[in-house]
Amino acid sequence: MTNEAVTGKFSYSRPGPGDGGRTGSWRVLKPVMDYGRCTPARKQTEACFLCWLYCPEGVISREVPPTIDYEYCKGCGICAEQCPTGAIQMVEETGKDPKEE
Amino acid sequence: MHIIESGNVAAAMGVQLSRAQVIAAYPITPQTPLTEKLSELIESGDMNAEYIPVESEHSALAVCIAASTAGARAFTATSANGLLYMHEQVHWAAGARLPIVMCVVNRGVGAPWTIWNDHQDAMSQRDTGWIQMYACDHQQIIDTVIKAFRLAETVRIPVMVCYDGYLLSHTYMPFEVPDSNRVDGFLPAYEAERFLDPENPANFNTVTLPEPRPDLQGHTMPGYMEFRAMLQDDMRRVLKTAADIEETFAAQFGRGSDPYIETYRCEDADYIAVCLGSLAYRFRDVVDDLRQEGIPVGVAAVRLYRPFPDQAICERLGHAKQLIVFEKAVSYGYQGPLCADVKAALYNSTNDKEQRSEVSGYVLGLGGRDIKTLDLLNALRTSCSPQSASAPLQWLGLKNQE
Amino acid sequence: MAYIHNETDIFTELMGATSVHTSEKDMKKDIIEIRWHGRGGQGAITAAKIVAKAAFESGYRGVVMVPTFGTERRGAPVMTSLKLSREKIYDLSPSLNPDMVVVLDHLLLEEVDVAAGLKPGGWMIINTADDPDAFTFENIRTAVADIHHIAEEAGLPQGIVNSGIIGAFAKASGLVDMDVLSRIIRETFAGVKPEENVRSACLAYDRTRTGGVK
Amino acid sequence: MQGNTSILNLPKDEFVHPGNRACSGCGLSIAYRIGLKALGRETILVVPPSCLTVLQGLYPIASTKLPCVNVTFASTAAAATGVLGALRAMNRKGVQVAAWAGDGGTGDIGIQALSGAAERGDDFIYICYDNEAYMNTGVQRSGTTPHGALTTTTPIKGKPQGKKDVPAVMAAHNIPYVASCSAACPLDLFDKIQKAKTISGTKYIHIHTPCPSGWGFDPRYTVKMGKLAVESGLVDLYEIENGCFRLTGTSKSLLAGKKMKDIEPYFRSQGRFKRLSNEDISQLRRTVTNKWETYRKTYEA
Repeated sequence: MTNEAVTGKFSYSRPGPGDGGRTGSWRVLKPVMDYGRCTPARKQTEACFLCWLYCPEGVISREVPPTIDYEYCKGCGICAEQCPTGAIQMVEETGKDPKEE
Repeated sequence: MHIIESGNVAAAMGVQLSRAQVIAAYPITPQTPLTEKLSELIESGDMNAEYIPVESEHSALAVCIAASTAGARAFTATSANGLLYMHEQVHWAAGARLPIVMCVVNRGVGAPWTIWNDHQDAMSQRDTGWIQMYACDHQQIIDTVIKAFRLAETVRIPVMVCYDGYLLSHTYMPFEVPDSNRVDGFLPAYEAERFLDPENPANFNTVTLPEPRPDLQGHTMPGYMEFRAMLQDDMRRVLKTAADIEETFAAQFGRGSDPYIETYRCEDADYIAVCLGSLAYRFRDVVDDLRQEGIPVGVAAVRLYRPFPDQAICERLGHAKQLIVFEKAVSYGYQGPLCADVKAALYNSTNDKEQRSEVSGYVLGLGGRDIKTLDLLNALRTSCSPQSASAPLQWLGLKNQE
Repeated sequence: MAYIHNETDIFTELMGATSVHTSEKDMKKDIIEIRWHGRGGQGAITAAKIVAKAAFESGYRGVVMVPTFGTERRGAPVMTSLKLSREKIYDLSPSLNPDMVVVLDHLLLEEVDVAAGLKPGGWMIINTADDPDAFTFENIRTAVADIHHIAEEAGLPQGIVNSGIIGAFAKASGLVDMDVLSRIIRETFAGVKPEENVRSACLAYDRTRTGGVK
Repeated sequence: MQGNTSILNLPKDEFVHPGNRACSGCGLSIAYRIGLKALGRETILVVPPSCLTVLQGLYPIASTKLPCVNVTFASTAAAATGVLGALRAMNRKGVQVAAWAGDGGTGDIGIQALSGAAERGDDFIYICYDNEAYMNTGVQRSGTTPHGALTTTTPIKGKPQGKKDVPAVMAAHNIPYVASCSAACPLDLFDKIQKAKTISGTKYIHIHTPCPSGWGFDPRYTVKMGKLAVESGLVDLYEIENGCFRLTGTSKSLLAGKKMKDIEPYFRSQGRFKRLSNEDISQLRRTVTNKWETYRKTYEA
């Protein structure tokens, strides 16, 4: 029996993104970062990253400056709520790709 | 080497020779001496395995399911209500296609409590997707356990090795213990193609949708029903695989019999008793006796019950005028499950109704009710009369309550 | 090694008894049935198992030992049936009509009808200090040995009677050679006073007294 | 153990793929994401039915990047033992086993298997995320639902009984490590799982896990709600290491004199508690005050 012959006989799932689809479409409100207020963006150094820590989806990058993957961000707003400098605002979805804005 | 030991010890030695790696069990009469023996073998160092003294049968099979998913050869054993307590796990193991072997030391189920033998426990697990094999004596117990591991691992379907509580589990008789090196040759180490491995992470038994769904590469993968159809197809293929394994075993150990049905004086028999387990051997004396009276009878032991060897039933037994099924279980509200299965098998054997064997059924020995040789003799003799009408369910050994 | 003491005589004798007194047609093969009565924890099963092994080594192909199980606990009466034959035995039911009965504790006589179904002319082998003639089973031969004292004399702790009774059984039945039995007793009790157990069996063999048929 | 880990030295590796099926603002998602960072790559997960089963993905796609076996509801801990047994039998070293189950799967249907494994001392980490009801099936009461909470099976008056103290049950098994954490305090959670990895035997970690859908609050407040529970002394961060009880993180600060918030805002900001009267809350306040009095008497020294 080959490997495939065996693995094809029971539920055996391989890791990958987007099992629930492009969950960015779940959003009602969209988090938008104001780099003028964001600590790592402002200081151009690794700092704060509370939004990254608390993001349930892991869609905020741990980079300077942090970015949000809108393809999968579900728009919960925890990042906006936890940002100590108020750098993240939840805004109405326009239906447009945020990258184009 | 021949030894005289109990059926439970025969099973334990089969597990030892099969080099099971993880064993989990919870004590229940009459299975206990089997697991006691295994824990003794492991504690003394005569067997190299992990023995997990779990807190329930549900957990016993959980341990085996997880261990088997992680790539180890796993074994458990139980009886009666213990088996019923495992029930969801029994289904789970088959659906996950895990080659676990479990001894079911057959016992009646409560209520009311009984500790004695019948087959209702295993019968209630008939439709779980496990292979079910029945042993008639201690030699078959030890041999079947070894064959069961090879069969399970070949087809990736778990196997129940069923044998009668007390009648076989607690009786002593001589049997030959297969040579360990030859067993190693017959049953190589278990190599799971897919197992829980951080180097190759995957999620086992994930929720599966009603319809097929593409994977990340775009290949369409099965839905729930396709998995189930594969299990059914593979179960039917077991009939061939089991025969191959029986043949290989016989070639290597010089011992074995028909993988499906072990017949005794059936070739020219007009009347054949059909049974599971030790009862079939018990019938041999009765058959000899009736043969002396000139009645052409035989007895057949169904050794592989799931998948059901329907074709073999027709080919090997279909020539008889009547098949008389003697069984220790009831599908309440209908008849004995084996009786119904035998009838269903014969339905397609011939289009000529006149040619088709009649089938009648007896239910006996429930909850350890003593089975008297004389009762068997009389019942079979009565059924052998050409005037006797076939009845689907007659009680044998039932006592009037007046 | 497989020398069987008085084999032919005993076999003929026992089978003869069977055929004479079977009212219905005898369906059985030539099977010698020995029913053992003891108490839970007394080791009747171990004793019967030792005899079973010795019989198998002595050429009996059909050897089946069938303990009768209820829900007994330590101290309650227990029983096991040992069946011996030249052919494979398929009947795993308890012996209702044994050729011999072995009683590990004479007090059981007051509780259990140990002679039930015992074939006429059969053997009743009892662990007791009493004289064989003290027992009045009809048409039964009685053999007795005081295993409690014999075992103590052999160096066993009080109450260990299952090795000793084997000696009494061997003497009365003549079915299995004492040498074979001694070896298997030694193996069985490898961790617990093997020599004392063998000595107990041998002493019992020598001191077993038999009575006539009443 | 205090503050071993900061955000900046938290591992960057992610073990949960985005785009999974968890609800927006899911407290479990936070705990799981950080918890897997603590467990690391050489881990085999065991998961019973729960919201995590859904988060994990549907065949043939998995959202978790670690090997994982899904098992029946009542068998989680026994299955963890089974994986462990196989690893030992096959001599596969350097891989740890972690079970991850919900509160119903742990404290109700799973307690027998968990108790058995803990009694045997089987060497794995058992993590219970406690969102205080059967959320996966649609918010039915569980043994760990708090008093007064509305659920779909206590829909009118709220749960009449109190919350089962599962960590205390586990501590009574005398296992070497029991910890209570919050999904809203991920660094404390991370440190505790890291510590559990270094201890052999059964380790039990209980995570208070806010659930916006089941508790009735806006998803953006998941972390805020979890923190509020800790800051008002309702949920305590602690660890019991070899029988030695220690408060940690914010709870430790509360013991040291940090001002405790009142409990009322926590209850008044969740839909599930809308049936609680002012009197109920006063009663709860007394319970919390008594608990902290006991803490002060017992542990302040």
